[in-house]
Amino acid sequence: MLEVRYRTARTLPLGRVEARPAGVAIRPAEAEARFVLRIRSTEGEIAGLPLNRPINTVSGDDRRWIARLGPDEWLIGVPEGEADLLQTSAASDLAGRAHSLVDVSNRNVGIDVEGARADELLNAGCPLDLGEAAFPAGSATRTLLGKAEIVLIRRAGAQPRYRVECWRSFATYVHDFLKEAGLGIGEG
Amino acid sequence: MAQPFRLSRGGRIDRSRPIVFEFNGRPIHGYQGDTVASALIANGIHLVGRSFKYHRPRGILSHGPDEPSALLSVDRGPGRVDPNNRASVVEARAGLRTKSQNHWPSLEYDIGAVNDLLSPVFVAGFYYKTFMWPRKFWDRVYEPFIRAAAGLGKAPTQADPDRYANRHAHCDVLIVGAGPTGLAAALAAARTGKRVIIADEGPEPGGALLHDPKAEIDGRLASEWLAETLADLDARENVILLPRTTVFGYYNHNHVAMAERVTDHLPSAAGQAPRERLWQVRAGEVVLAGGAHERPLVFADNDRPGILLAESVRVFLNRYGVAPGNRLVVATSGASAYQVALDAKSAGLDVTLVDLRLETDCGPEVTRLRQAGVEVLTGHTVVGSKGRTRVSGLIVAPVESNGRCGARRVIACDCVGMSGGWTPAVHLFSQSRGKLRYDDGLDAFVPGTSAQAERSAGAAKGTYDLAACLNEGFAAGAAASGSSETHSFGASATLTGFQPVRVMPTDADPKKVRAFVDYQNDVTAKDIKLAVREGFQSIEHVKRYTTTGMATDQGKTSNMNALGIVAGQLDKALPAVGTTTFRPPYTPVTFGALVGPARHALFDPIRTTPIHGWAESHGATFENVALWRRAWYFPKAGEDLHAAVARECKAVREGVGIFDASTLGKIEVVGPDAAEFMNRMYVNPWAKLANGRCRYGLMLKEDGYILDDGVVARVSDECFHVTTTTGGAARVLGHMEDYLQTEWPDLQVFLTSTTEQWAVIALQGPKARNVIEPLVDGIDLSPDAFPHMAMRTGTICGVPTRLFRVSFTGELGFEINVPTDHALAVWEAIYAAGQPHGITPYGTETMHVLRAEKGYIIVGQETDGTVTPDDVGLAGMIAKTKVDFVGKRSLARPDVVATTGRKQLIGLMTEDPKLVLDEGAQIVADPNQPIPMRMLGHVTSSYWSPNCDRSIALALVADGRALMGKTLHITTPDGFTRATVSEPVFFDTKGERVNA
Amino acid sequence: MLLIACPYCGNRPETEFRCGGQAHIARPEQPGALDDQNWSEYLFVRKNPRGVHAERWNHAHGCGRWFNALRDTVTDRFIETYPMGERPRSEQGGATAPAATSDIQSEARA
Amino acid sequence: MRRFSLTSLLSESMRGHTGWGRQWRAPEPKPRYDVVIVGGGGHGLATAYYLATVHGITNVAVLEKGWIGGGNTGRNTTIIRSNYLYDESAALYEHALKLWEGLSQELNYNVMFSQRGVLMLAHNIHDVQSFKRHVYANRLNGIDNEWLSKEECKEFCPPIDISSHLRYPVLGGALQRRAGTARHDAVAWGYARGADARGVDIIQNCEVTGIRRDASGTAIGVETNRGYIGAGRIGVVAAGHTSTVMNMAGVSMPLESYPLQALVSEPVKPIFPCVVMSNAVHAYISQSDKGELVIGAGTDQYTSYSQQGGLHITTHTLDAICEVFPQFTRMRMLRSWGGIVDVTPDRSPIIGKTPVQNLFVNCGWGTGGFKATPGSGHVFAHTLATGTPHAINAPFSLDRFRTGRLIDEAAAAAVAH
Repeated sequence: MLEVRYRTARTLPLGRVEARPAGVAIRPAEAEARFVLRIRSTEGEIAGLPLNRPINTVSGDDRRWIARLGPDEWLIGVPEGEADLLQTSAASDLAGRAHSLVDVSNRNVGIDVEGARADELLNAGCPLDLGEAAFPAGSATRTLLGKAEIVLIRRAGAQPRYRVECWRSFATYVHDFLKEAGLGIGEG
Repeated sequence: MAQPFRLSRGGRIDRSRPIVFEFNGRPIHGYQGDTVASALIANGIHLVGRSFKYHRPRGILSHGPDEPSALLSVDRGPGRVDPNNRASVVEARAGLRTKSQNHWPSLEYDIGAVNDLLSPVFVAGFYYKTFMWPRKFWDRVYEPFIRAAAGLGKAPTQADPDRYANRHAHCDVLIVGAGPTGLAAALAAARTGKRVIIADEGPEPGGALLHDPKAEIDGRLASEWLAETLADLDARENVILLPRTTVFGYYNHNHVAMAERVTDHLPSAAGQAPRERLWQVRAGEVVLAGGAHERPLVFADNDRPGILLAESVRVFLNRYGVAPGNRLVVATSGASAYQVALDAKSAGLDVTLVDLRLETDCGPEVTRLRQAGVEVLTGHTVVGSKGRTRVSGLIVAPVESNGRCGARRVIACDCVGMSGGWTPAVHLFSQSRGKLRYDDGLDAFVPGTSAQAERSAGAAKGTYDLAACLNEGFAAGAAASGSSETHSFGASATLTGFQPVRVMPTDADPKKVRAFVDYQNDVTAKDIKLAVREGFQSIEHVKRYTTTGMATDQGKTSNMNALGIVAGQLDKALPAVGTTTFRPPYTPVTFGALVGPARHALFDPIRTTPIHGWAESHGATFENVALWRRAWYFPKAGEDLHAAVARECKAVREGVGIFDASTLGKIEVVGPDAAEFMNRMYVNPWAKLANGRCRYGLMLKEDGYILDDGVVARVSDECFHVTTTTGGAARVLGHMEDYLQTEWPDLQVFLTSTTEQWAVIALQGPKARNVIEPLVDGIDLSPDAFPHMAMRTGTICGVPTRLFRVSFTGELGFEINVPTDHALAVWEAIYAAGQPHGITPYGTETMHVLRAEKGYIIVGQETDGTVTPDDVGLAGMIAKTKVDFVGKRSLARPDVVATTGRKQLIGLMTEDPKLVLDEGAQIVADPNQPIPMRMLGHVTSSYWSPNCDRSIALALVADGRALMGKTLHITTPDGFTRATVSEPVFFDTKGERVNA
Repeated sequence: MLLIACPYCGNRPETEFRCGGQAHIARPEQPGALDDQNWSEYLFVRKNPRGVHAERWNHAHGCGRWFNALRDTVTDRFIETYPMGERPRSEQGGATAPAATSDIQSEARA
Repeated sequence: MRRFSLTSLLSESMRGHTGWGRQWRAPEPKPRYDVVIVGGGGHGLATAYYLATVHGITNVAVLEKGWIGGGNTGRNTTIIRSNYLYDESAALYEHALKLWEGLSQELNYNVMFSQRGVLMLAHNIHDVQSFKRHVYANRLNGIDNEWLSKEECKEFCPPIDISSHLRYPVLGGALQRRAGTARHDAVAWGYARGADARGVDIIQNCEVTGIRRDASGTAIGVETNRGYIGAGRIGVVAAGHTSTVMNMAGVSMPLESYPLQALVSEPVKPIFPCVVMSNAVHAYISQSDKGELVIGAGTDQYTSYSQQGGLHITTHTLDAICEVFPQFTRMRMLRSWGGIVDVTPDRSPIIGKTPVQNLFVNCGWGTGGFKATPGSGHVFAHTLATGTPHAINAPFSLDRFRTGRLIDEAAAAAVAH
């Protein structure tokens, strides 16, 4: 019973209302579980998610994903209900190897940004080259949006789809920034 | 509706779309496609401003961004008024209200023009030589007078309702300028499929082609070629063509800044679209094709309205379909102005051409013009002009073979087009730190050695022939995009070549001649010569002494003339005098564009905790702490800060208070070497700290001064839950990572920020245990099982918690760490459960008072980056047995081990218990000593203590611990007050309550 | 804004990075053994050269890694970047980096 | 030296100003001088001037590799104030401020010292504490500095937005009324003219390429692109290039050189009556006599001698300016530029002896050297003339980094907790 109460009581800071400036959907993501994994070797996998993919890429799918943010750092996202499972499988998958797996489900807030001009919108504050060659679907990196740090993940799709992850206390700023950026690119 | 100077046909204006705007309250009729300047000229208006110093009547000199004189205030509606707009650049649109500047009472009759009579006194640098006596008069009389006279337009005073946008962009090839050169470059680069951005400051791409309707390219009219080229580029996905976009800054590593004007030209503010957009482009390669600027001729009274640059006359005729006058004299020292005369002639103007060059030095252009029926006077100089608010005649004279001037002749006219040759726009090249090279043949500085991945082409490097520009542009575009494609353009020939001229030869008394070099700053050739005479010989000195080239046009038309005059005066070659290093921006850029969306709430992130909304709805007042907004105090109706804090303080000590400590930084330190790492980073010992126990950690910088502090819990053998100060969170994590990665990569430790994973609810006061007891599962809260400075895991309200038994108040206390998304629910549950116990929410101010009553320091308040552990009485925290930790060596420095003189933390009890000292007040032993006084230290914290029923203060005082019981004197706003030195703990001095 | 080649992430804008000053200043193994002069030189004295400079950078808003770079302080051009613990490949780095050593402690800030 | 006055100006205006001579000569270097000053900025020229006027030492050369006043003297935002916290700094900057107050008359050159007041805005409680600490310390050191409520700030400087909805609302400010601005170029030129008139040789386009030392290690002269010049004593006052010059004598310095940017707006009619500094949001602004808003930006994070920084430094500064003065978004940036500032570990200058006999240094002024120009020159002249520091610059020794007696004004203004 406690488990149920715990799951349902999570209050996300941005709500779930979608904005659509310039045809780009800006949609706060629903509750997810996220973990920071730190380990120095890239062998094997964790709960079926691979560790040995190149730095600045994401593997898995929209529901279960692992983004390699640095040589020994991964950000992992799984559905809320799989949080315990992930921790359990990590314990066995990584047994005997020095590592750190820290639950940051509540630290991070996700915002999905989708639309033909999504890269243009993000480039209002993100200084990276988001072109097809430099940042194709499957890319993921920590970077900046205006004056906030974000993790930017590009997902596969017919039109550009991005996940912006930021820390909870920056979520209002990041969300407002994205909406303002939408107005800034105009209708053209 | 009459536009008496509008030609009956021609130009790129849209005659089907008439518009009306205002100039000085008078309606001005024009067409879509006009600039304010072209519409004014169409209506016969040339007088548009008064000069900066002498208030001389000034007109429109140019058709472009180099315009120095025609600066207008433009009003686009409420809050949308700004000064110093170049009439030649502002696109005319319905509803604009424009005004001339720098005159009183009116443009036509300006009292300030009296300065013109005083011009013999107001020479370059005159203010350095006077206004010094009497001394007081500088601040009260002279300077206010100078200031009132200075400045051009009036600054906006209202907040700006417009929006500004920012865009980072990347491309393989960035092309600056969409004239023939830039477009040819774009064609070449675009075909490779590489990403191309081409930007042009004008509203319409085409550059010089827009006013050259008779030119031909590859066998068709230039206008047709232009349309085809634009259609070609437009059809390509890989090309972004940006009109109205000025490339203004060339920074490191091909970072190029551009300002796009998005809506100013639109008839009405376009909904929510931004006014301007800053583009920050990172380009693989840059092609600079920004063209060239024409030089004015320097002769007496060369500044009368109606005197324009020659090419600008042609632009007004051909592009805008307006005649700058009926009777035109073209004065030149080069060939390009002959085309102006030809076009003017065919537009129906009376034209005379005066050329300084000897007939033998001229090309076929002379014959061509004469064949067209225009009088051409070669070997003639211009010695002056006639007129007042409009030129009425040009005074010319032949130059004899001995260099003297022959008989003067006045050519009646209402318009002059002058050309002293051309200056390539090397601004961006110079900004890129490329090295300029002086080209004698071109009489100009041209791009020399590149410093970044860029190349110049066309007029920007001194190539003026149309076919050559196209070929150079194409080659540059191909090279920049790695293409080997070549193309040889055919185009009609261009008249090029000029004879350099600094000051036109004259027969007048040089002391009386006022020939302007810098129009806007009213700098004459005479001023420049004076500066050189006074020993200012570097061009930078001359610029600064005379202010030439320092006006809003940044000397685009004047720099080469000024440089030439200095070189002539010093009898040196031009490059020996030096040239200016160009700096951004190329043309002025609004602050708004540079700020972009970073205004208001987006200026800096406002970080809030999950309890923020609750605090707001419970009436909290907030304070800014670093980026966070924290609840400061919770006033009830009628309470001020002091009343609320007094109530909150009492409530905590007598019952229970609840405080949002979520902003504390948190770091999860994990790994086999975690304890060893902690040992190296903190002064304290960690190896023996038991799991489930906490320790107050103190961290130093390598210089021995306190960096941060916070409670650390050992979660397990290989895991520490570290807390930091609110403002120190990022700093501490960075500090730890630095040492971990760079000094001790052998340590197996991983750091993860959990500041925002855990919200922290501090529950403090004797009844704290009673409140949470019913809510907690899995933790034995009894004092024996869960002592002070312990940490347990379990659940509270069904939510997993790391429950700390710690206290920053000296009371029994808990810091309840729960996952952030659950914090509000838990907070509300605790608040509800606490009602029977009188639970009281408190803010940061009460937190400060309570900890001060106990003498607990706050890093950043008791410490200021120059304080050691011993200074604040925390030497006992330092592990005695550790050989090393960060900062340890510095604690052995002579100044730190000095036996006297260190400032030490003490308490202060004012003799008047009601008096609360000012934080920051200074402390002396003898208030009657002469100034400068010897200060012993300062008050770091000071409050009214409701629990002590008196004021209390903490202070850092030299050798303070030896002064217990002594009286010191503390500054107050009115003088001094007395206080007694005490131990820095005021309440529960034995520290018993925390163990309750 | 500089463009910096992070050894792990490739070319990235400067705003993602923090500069950590002169590289190859290893923290003494036994700070306590240094006299005041040597300790103050470790803390405070810097080469501050006009020309090629070996310096530390942290890709703070990226992969989080510290690394070294050779940069010309007159032109701001980067000659190369290389991971911590390695030495520059280019010859220009020879003047700024200490000779190779097997001691991991003194290589640390390398 | 032809005296400047209204009378001489008027009489010259009758004859086309043909009677004005050079403000300073362009002499060939002599083989030897009693004192050679390396660096022809404001501090170096002031040193030469006071060597001549106070100490009677006129066999002096000032060597400048470019044109005088072309370094940070001509690139700063000209803020002058003395309301520093620590006794040592307060004494140094107040010494300078007192000299500023009579400088135009002293030099017979209008340096346009304008005591418009410098207002430092407090945006959080920590600022308030810190500024009051300054106000009180200044009072006991005899330096004017007063605390203003936010309403008083608004009254003193009407363009300030004091509304509480700002991201960082203004809570009050510290005002030094005697503080202000001056015309930077005129300071260099005025000292140059004054020194030259007393016999000092100001030698431009003369770059020092080496420092010659005798067998005992004592400095005896400098190598330059115009030949060797012998010197009794050498004073290095080469802001931005101190490390390079000192390296020529084998001395490593606790210095790092950073780009510092500044910018001006287009000129407008008077709108801004004083200097406003806002440390919390990093904004410094005043209006020049020409009408330009003069805005100081921050340093870049890396060392560089390029005199060019990144655009993001400029945009951050303007973000802050437009937050406090939202009406300025439609103003336009006209010029921006960069200087090279030498920064010491405690951000205070080093003025005094070096390990090399007869070699002295005056450096490390960071972002705030202009305000000290007269005082710096005055005490450095004393140091060069007597071989020992003046009481005012004695605490600013190179040695303090060993003894730990740092003078860390920036740390004392500590960051928010």
